[in-house]
Amino acid sequence: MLQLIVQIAVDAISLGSLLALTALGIGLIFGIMRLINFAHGDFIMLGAYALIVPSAADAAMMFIGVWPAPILVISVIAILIVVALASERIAFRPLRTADPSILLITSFALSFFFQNLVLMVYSGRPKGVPLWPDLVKPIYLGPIRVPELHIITVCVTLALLVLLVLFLKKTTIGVQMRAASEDFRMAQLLGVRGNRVIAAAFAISGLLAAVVSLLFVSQTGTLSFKMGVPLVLFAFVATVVGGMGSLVGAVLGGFVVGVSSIVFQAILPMEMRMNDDAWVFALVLLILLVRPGGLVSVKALQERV
Amino acid sequence: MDSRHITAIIRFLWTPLILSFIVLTIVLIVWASGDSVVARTITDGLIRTVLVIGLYIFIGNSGVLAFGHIAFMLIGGYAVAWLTMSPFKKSFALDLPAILADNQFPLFPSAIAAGLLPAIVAFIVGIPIMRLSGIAASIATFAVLAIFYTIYSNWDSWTFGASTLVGIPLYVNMWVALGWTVFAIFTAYLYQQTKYGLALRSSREDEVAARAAGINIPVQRLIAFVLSAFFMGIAGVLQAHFLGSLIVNGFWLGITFLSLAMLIVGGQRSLTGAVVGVIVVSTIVELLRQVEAGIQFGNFEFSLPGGFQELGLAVLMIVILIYRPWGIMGGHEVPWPFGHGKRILAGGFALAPPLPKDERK
Amino acid sequence: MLEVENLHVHYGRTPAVRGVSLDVKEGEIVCVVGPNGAGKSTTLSTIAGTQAPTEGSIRLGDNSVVGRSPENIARMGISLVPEGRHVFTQLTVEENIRLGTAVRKDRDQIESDFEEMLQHFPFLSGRLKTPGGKLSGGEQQQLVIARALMTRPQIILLDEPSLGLAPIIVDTVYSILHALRDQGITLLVVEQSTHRALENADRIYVLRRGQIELHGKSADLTDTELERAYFGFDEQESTSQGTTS
Amino acid sequence: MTASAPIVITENASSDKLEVFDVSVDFEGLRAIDDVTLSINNREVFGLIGPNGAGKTTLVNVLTGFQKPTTGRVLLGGRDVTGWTPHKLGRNGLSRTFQAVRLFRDLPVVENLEIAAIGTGLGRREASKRSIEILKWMDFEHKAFDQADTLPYGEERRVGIGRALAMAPRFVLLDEPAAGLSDAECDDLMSIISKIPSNFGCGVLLIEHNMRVIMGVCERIHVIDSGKTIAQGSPSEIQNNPDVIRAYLGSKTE
Repeated sequence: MLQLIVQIAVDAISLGSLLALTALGIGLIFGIMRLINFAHGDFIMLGAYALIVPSAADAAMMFIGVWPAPILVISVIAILIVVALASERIAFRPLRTADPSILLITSFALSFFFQNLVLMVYSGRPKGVPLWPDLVKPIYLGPIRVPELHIITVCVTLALLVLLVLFLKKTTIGVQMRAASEDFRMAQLLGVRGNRVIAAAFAISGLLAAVVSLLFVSQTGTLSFKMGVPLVLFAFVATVVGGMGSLVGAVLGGFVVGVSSIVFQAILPMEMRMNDDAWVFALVLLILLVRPGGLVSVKALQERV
Repeated sequence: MDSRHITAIIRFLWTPLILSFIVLTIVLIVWASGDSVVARTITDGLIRTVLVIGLYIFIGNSGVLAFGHIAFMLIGGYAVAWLTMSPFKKSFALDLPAILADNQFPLFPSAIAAGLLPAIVAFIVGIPIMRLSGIAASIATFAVLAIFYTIYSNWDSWTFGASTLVGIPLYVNMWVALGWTVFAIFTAYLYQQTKYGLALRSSREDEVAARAAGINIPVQRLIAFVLSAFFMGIAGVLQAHFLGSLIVNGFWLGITFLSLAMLIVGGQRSLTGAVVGVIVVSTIVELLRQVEAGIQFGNFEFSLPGGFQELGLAVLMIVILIYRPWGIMGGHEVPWPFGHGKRILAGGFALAPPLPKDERK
Repeated sequence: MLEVENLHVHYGRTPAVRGVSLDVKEGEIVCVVGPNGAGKSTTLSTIAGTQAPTEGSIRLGDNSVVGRSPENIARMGISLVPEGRHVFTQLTVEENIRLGTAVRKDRDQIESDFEEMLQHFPFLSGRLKTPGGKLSGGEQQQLVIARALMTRPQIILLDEPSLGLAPIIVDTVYSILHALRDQGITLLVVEQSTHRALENADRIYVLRRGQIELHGKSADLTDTELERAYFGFDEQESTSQGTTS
Repeated sequence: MTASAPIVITENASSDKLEVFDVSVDFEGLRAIDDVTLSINNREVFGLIGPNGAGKTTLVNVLTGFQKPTTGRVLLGGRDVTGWTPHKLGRNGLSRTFQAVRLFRDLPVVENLEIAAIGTGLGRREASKRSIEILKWMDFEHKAFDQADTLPYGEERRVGIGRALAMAPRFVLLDEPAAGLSDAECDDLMSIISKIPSNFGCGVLLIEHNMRVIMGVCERIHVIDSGKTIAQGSPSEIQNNPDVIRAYLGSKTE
């Protein structure tokens, strides 16, 4: 019984971590430019595909995936930062003043673009990728068995959250980002460079996506051109539940959605368990109806008469 | 009724008349050519038109970007399968209650019933959701889709789970699809001219001012939501009877994205935009598909790698959005080309044309 | 130093400013007064680049300001404190102040300026870690002035610094502005109160319906003159005479 | 202005009033409205003035249901309507214009008015009819089919007033209708405003900064500053009230 509870708790926190990191990537950009970036899931997917040699063959050949871990991590991060910055420059910057719904649809289109690009180059079939297979083996905490990978996921998430908080609080550009997401115009009036701040936000979202993509691939061991979609969906829902525009809300929402998803899976009777996503979304619906602004609601988004 | 009055009525109905005329013309040309492959493409396009008009009725008039409408298409499609499949074919895949399992209902009443079911669902879920605005409303509608999608994926006895349900009677051809398209065009137009449609459009323009003008926004949104769910359901019905099969997986993000893309590329704020969006996007997709298959330039054959069609569509969409953020039509309906004349208001109240300035005093 | 010539600004098709010309010389406090909707705020935000002019020129020294982005204008040395204060409520007081240094190149000067700011506004030193949103209205107003000063601007544009403040706090704010002027900082202030303008400004422009109604050194202007220009009572008399005759 | 204006609605009881009792509004500890009491009679033009930030718009928002008062009551014709939603108040005879005009920009002028008429429960036919009568009354029917966002500013404001009138209100609240208008347009506006009570059988609450307009059309004026009432009275009383002059122009500190 204890084993089961710990197992569920570890699963829940691990999934919550991935969703929180993904939600942060979305929330960071939304805060500054009111863009809900659906293509963020595809950043994650691209990061995963960067591990293998581009080819339509069924069997994946490792490329970056066999490099030594530090170089591998840095390469994937670098690739996704470039992808994120290029997306901003090419697709989103020309639309910076457009309605948020237009920005959102643009990100849909971008997502569609990336998915089909990968489909074209790598073919649509899922591929097995053994990234760091050693990490899947469990470690024992007394009588309790926990997969090492989950521990790593949680630790990496915590470390990233701490780093991000330090970045936002201690560095000049971090403080500027916080200022810009509260009042972009006022920040500009103080000479804060809008383009630079937005680019920084995209770079960080690329970095977060890279980390999620590595953790996710080591957990699942497979690649698919649609692998980013469920992540981004749940993370997107998490940012809304947490409260759009609030980074604390994004993290909180990520954990709420992740944990409730695992918990529903565990506690629902067998015949309802298949519908666990439905329960998660029902919970989301309920939270929105009770608190339309999300758990941490942000004042700047409310309209004045 | 004198001729001026008739002119006024034609002017009032100008948009739906022209739009219907355009789709009719396309259908007639294809019919005359006798090409059955193209006819299937066109039928598919007409079904898409019903679908996008269904989206437009809510999104276009309310200004609320709803992501969950495909749920209503899903509900309508399966409902019509339960009603119209032969008991013999149902017995292979489904485990329905006796009244559905043992009967095969007539097509047209079944279609109506299968449109009404999602409308009822929309009414129930809409009561709480229509109070929300902006992004919260968008997500809430999406949550509805996610819930129905998950339930239908796992509801083996009614939907055959995640597998393809086959054996739905095939009766939708170009003409049936055309009939429903024209009906959808006229209904959407007449709705937006009613006081309900007008009240809802006012809330799209300015929520605060609309509330001050006595408009109960949640109620007005709910009306549009239910009406749009009906047409989404009908689109599901048409698709089921056109393909003869259904798969839950087909009612998820792909079609959500494609239908929203059509609406937004055409221009989400006008009925004309909705129809134009379907035509333009479908044409682009078709052209890209043909280029992909290879085109002959004299002796030289030119073709593009597979998947280019989707990439091209994505790039074109981004380009259109950058240059025309409110879509190709930019919110305009088909303009009346015959200058000033006596103009009739939707309320039936005629208004004389403005006199030239110097005659007024 | 700052010269605005024949400025026209439209919001959509709405004319907000119609041919305003004004200039501010180095070390002056210049006040722009006028009723609501006169175009005062619009003039300031056009100078700061958040609003595009339809016509006219704005120059700071020898450089034209028109067509530049707000951030570049801030970097040229024009610092706008918009109406409503716009403190970053989630940022601490210190972060708010230091945000003002975004434009600066003289990194080594920043720390001494920061210390100086704490002397100017002593209440700040005890509250450096407090979120900006927790300050009272008067404190926020002082904070945004400090923040603007940290950009080391050539000129500060202040939009209704006294709005929504208790009279005693308004006096504090103006005494700070005086102290700044004494140090040679140039100020262009939008103000509703003509008296406050008369007391504090070297020169006054009265704006009404987007046009300069009256302009002069505050020493040369009288209350009555100002009131007339402000309310447009002259025209009222002339129209009423017109209807009676 | 046309001389023979159609009387659109006159059946309202002349006894009814729009009353505000002891209303206060707090925003995060800041008191925007402090214990204001006032009463507007049917068929009068009542002015509400005060310097920028005095709380006028907040008070209008309380009256029209966009802002709940922290304490106090709002009575419409003797009925307690405190806390009603804007659309319910609209249906019960309270209409308003906005400082920012807020027209339905993508729709033609006539539909802007129709929506307000529909908001009070009319069908489209009656709504069109009423809208056109009002447009004719305002000498504006020649622009009935122009899209609202193609109008010049002064005309936008006029449509805003027409829209408020199309609700056949018992009271209409005009929030700075003269802002940004030229003198000629102000004269037109004054003549429209002063005719509203007799033609529409309603009371007018006029919030304005333009003294010429206020003094020209109001019977009684109420002045607030920093959320508090500082004076009430006839235009001439107000014009000579030293408190009012001080509130506008600032205190003289000798």
